[in-house]
Amino acid sequence: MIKKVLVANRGEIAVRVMRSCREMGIHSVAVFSDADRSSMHVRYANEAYHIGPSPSTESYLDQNKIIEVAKKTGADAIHPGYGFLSENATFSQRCKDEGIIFIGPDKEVIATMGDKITARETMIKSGVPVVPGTNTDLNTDELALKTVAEIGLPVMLKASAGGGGKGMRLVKDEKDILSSLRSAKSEALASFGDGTVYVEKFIANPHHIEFQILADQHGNVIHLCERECSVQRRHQKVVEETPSPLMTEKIRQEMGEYAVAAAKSVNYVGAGTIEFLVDNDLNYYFLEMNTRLQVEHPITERVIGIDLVKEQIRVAQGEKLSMKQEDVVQKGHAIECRIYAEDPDNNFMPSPGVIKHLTEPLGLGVRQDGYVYEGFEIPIYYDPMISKLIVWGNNRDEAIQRMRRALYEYKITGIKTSIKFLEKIMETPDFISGKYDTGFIEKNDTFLFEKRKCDSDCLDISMIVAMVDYQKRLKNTLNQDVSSNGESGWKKFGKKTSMNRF
Amino acid sequence: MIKKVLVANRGEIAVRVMRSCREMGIHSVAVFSDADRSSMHVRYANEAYHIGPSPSTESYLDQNKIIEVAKKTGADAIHPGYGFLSENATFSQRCKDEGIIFIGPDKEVIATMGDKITARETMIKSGVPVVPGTNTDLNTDELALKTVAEIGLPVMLKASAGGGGKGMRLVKDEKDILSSLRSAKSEALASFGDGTVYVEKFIANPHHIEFQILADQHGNVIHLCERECSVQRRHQKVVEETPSPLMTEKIRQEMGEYAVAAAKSVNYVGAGTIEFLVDNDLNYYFLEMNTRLQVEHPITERVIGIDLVKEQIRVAQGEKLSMKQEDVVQKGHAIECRIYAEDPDNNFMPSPGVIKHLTEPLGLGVRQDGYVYEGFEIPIYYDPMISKLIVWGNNRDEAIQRMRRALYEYKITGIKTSIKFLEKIMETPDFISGKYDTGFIEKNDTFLFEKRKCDSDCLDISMIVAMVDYQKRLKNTLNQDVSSNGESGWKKFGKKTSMNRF
Amino acid sequence: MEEIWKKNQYEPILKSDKMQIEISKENIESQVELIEQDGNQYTFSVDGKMYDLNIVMVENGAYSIIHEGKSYNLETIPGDKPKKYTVNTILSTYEIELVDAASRYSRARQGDEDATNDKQIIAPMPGKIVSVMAVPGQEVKQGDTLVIVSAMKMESEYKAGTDGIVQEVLVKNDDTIDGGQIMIIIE
Amino acid sequence: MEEIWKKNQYEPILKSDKMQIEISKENIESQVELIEQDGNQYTFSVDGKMYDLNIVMVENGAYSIIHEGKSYNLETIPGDKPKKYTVNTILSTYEIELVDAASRYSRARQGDEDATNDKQIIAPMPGKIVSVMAVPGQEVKQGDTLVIVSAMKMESEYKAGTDGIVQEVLVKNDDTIDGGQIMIIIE
Repeated sequence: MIKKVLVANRGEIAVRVMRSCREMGIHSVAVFSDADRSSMHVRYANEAYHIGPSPSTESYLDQNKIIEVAKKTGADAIHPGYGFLSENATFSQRCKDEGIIFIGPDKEVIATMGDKITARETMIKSGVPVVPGTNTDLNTDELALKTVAEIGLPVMLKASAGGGGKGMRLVKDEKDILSSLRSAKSEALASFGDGTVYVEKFIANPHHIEFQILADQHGNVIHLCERECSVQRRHQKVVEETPSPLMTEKIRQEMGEYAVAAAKSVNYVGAGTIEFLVDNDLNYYFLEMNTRLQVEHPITERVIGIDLVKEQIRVAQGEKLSMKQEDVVQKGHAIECRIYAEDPDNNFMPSPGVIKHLTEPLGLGVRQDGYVYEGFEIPIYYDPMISKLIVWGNNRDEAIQRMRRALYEYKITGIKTSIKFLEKIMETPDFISGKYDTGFIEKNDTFLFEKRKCDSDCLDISMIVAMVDYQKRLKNTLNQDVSSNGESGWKKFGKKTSMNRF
Repeated sequence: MIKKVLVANRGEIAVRVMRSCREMGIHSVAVFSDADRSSMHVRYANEAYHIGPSPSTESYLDQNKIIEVAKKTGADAIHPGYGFLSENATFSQRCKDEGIIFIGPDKEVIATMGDKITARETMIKSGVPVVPGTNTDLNTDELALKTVAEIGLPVMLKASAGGGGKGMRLVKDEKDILSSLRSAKSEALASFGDGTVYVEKFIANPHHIEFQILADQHGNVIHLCERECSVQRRHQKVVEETPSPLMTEKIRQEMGEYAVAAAKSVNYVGAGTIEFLVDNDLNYYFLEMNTRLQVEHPITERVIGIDLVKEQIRVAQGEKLSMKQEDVVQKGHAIECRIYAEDPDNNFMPSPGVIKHLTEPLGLGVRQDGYVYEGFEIPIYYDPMISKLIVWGNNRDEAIQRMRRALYEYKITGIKTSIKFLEKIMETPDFISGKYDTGFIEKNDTFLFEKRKCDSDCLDISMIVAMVDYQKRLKNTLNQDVSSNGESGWKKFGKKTSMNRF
Repeated sequence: MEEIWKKNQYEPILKSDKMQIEISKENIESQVELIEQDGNQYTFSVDGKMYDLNIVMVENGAYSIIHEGKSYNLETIPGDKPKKYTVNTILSTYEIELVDAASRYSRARQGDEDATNDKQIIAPMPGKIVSVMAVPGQEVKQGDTLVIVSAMKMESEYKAGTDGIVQEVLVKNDDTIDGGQIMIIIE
Repeated sequence: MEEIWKKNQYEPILKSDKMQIEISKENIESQVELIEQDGNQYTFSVDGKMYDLNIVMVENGAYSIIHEGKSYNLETIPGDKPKKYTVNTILSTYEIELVDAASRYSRARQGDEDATNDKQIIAPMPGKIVSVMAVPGQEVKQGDTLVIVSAMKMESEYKAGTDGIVQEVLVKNDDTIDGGQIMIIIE
């Protein structure tokens, strides 16, 4: 039985993992960098250890330091969250060697799924549809030209070891094939030390739909239905929902079976995600497998009624899955919005800084997974995601209305955030009708980035309030009350404003 | 179609109603007393009108003022919440006369259910079991002695117009019958202007179990299963859960059918609750009907998957129920804890004051319905409930673990609250095993009120931190930075603490 | 890179800082001494027992403390007098007083006051006066109800703590009062 | 009982208060004048249009305003200079400046600075310097990348806004910088 878990991560996912640990009576150990001493995961954990400077390469990615803390504290297991070391085959093996349970799959599985050509081959062997293309390195010009001719333009050249868009080239025109191949290879070599490049059919504006799977150490594998993740900017998911508005029960069952087959083909253990590209005719192709928890896992938790972190921990300690495939029923509809510290009006430029004031949405059907608080400074070193807002409704319409209500209540001052942009998405006709694909933001950019304005009363009132605030601050500064009881004025206004004496 | 709703209430229930209005695209109108200008419901509403001084008799209970605001703003409907005017037959009729929809039942229904003898008679006619007793006024000593002899001691004498424990007397001994009768009658006359007193069998430490019902204007009535409300202090519910740990599927179906029959017997329309007393042998007796939304309605919403306020509004505008009885399925387990501004160590004395610091529980399976914020002063005029914390789990064990986790995260400083007392309830063996009745708090008082202490390290650290804080405040006072940019120091510490320059 | 997170964020407090600290109702009185400070990293002695602590104020009045790897969260709420604190720990709440010469003196005086406490009727919380039953000069007996206060739907009766003569009545009907306010003084 | 909620909670601001107020990027410049104040109840004139408003600061920087029954919520965030504000309304965010003689003068000066803006490379947000490609005295052309800054997993290139000679380089590799900080000056 796992009694103590080291969470090798930070931010909202570290807190989210620790919440489930606490509910299971498992002690949690936080690790933190210089920039994160005041971070919520440090405050939330039972124990907390400093592991190095702010850059993640010197802290959250430092395997030695993390293993050292795990051994010192006697942690039975390490939960890697997502990002950082979560898909690092070496780290998985390292934990095993040290006698610590890695809450995630084995080295071999991560390695297989991490190499795109190997993953494609494995899927093809198990009969899972993949994007038309080849699994061989395009190592000669002749082979490249011949292969592209067979598949038909447009195609995507992809580095086998690739990721983050590097070593990828879209080719629309025959004359560009060889030059694109050469630049893809050199970029792949520079980025990953491996110049292997293969080719796939290019699918324009596909849907991005993924299936959550769960597998135990006893060969049981189930899927927990799909998540629709097509609202993306710069290949970064912004809004996710389940069920997918595109999905039919028949296709769900088919794709779900393929997702299970994919997991079985690599003897997968734990929680994982099979990502598919889907075109408007509901043709679907395996894209990749993520061998970890996804950012958007809460929407699955909500419609299925499961705690995926608890399932990960139970599987890791050898228990059998608590659900069978026939128990998996989606109830209602869930949507997640990712709240980023960024400026949507300025090309989504990150906006780190101090949270001055925070009002979080509450009430029926609203879940929030975040980690910031008033006075917290969002560090410049890590992902700009502040929190995830998840709503549930009896149906898709209610979920959208509830998300609009929750976003209306959500107020963060001190930094720029994506909240108003997300509100616009919830009002976009293509989103409301459910007819959207990965081209959504581009297609609707006029509507999405249109500046909204107050009416003239609201504008006038804004000016008036600025003037009132200025006068009040001026007066406060003049009359600054240096009281000896040390209350030093903070939140004192609260007392002043709401205390009516009579 | 209802387009604008006046919410004739304050606090968490006003905000909760407005949330559903917002999701339905309905404008909300707040009314507020002197003490509530800064209250969240005023901030949340689309419109807000002052209706009088702080005492509720001069504001939230002032029918004329509320009707006046409704007419001035063109509100189609009034939602009364719970308490205040929610069970006021005159107000229901007044709204009708003014052409405003009262979101609740008609005058006749409220009147019937408000008089205990009439309610008992109505239930008996419909075949709903009631506590053994009589429906007649004990207007002579002979009748009283004879009736009590038939029922058998102990008995409870009750004022027909009663409420809030007034005009009630428990009689255990034959010699006390007549003196108790006389004092009950005089108290009833003084309190309600009606000295009618009847007698019921006294059930010691029963379970308090209630059924939520929903009825439309077309004769459709369904029940949404039970809520177990036996954790009470001074007849005030503290913790509620659904399903009841006591319940069997057979009894649930029986009681549910009686609840529906009870509602049908008065041609009920809207959301209502049938309360039962249940003994340990699962004998159940009609206690009373609440013709309004209950404080604890969210646990039903969670396991059934419904928004009861939306249903109330839909029913009020003539729509049919969205669910049939066969669609009603409980999924998982929900628990609600009521967070009060009170001191459990001092006989639950109310503890109004300014909220200095607030950390609210978030994450998977947690819902919070509150209305306070940092700097808000809880007024002395109204109910001391700050918020309701509702959790859901796949099963009862998980729900209890999640509630413990959520209470751990919940931090309110500046006032005393019931949070730590609720944590103790969640750890009480009788609660964990589900074997409890309305005698729970009394039976477990040693465990519940036992003072917990930090270990010696924790104590020493508390002293050290007090000293560090004192020194810091002293220094801040000396160096008070009267900066001209008007930031005046608030939340500046946030900047200072988390900004590491290097 | 050095361990910046330990770096100084406040000015160091004096090395000679040393205080008598008491926890009311727990009969605990300890000598707390700051031995060393390097930024957020403190060494304290409490009655001779040494503590190495990393202490950061993360929100106003909310402290995160790491002690031998354990993560503690405490909240400090300044009392109505300087050097008095309420400290919330995860399990309990403590009333803490920092004692020096000045507060020793004031505590001694307060000790006198405590002795006369049953001669004063003090409101334990804010509320509204429903009814005052005492007038100055009136003779009262211990247990006589002298004032009724209403707060949050509850009415509480306040009784004379001793036999005596009502000296002062400081409230009247419908007054709104603060917690801690003296309502009636008996001689 | 009188309407206490309107009662004074702050000292009245002077009756003669009158300011020129501008909203940047919106070409709006208005004359705002306080006509009357009674506690939270204000009468203002904005370019002659009268507003009766009930204004309460409910949390620091968060205002609740009732105007003709409508409930507005605004948040005011003081800018880096006094008299500059960012105001969040429900639909949009406005940059507001209170203009008096002093700020007119400083705005005039800043106008001059604006003209030289393409001679400075300023960091729009906090970050870390990844690479500096310029040295003092170097000749650069408009569009040349001079510095690369990393923040939150994203790298941004900053280019020369004009042809010229690098006069000053104020950052070096691995420096942590603030938003608004000048990195390079071109002459």
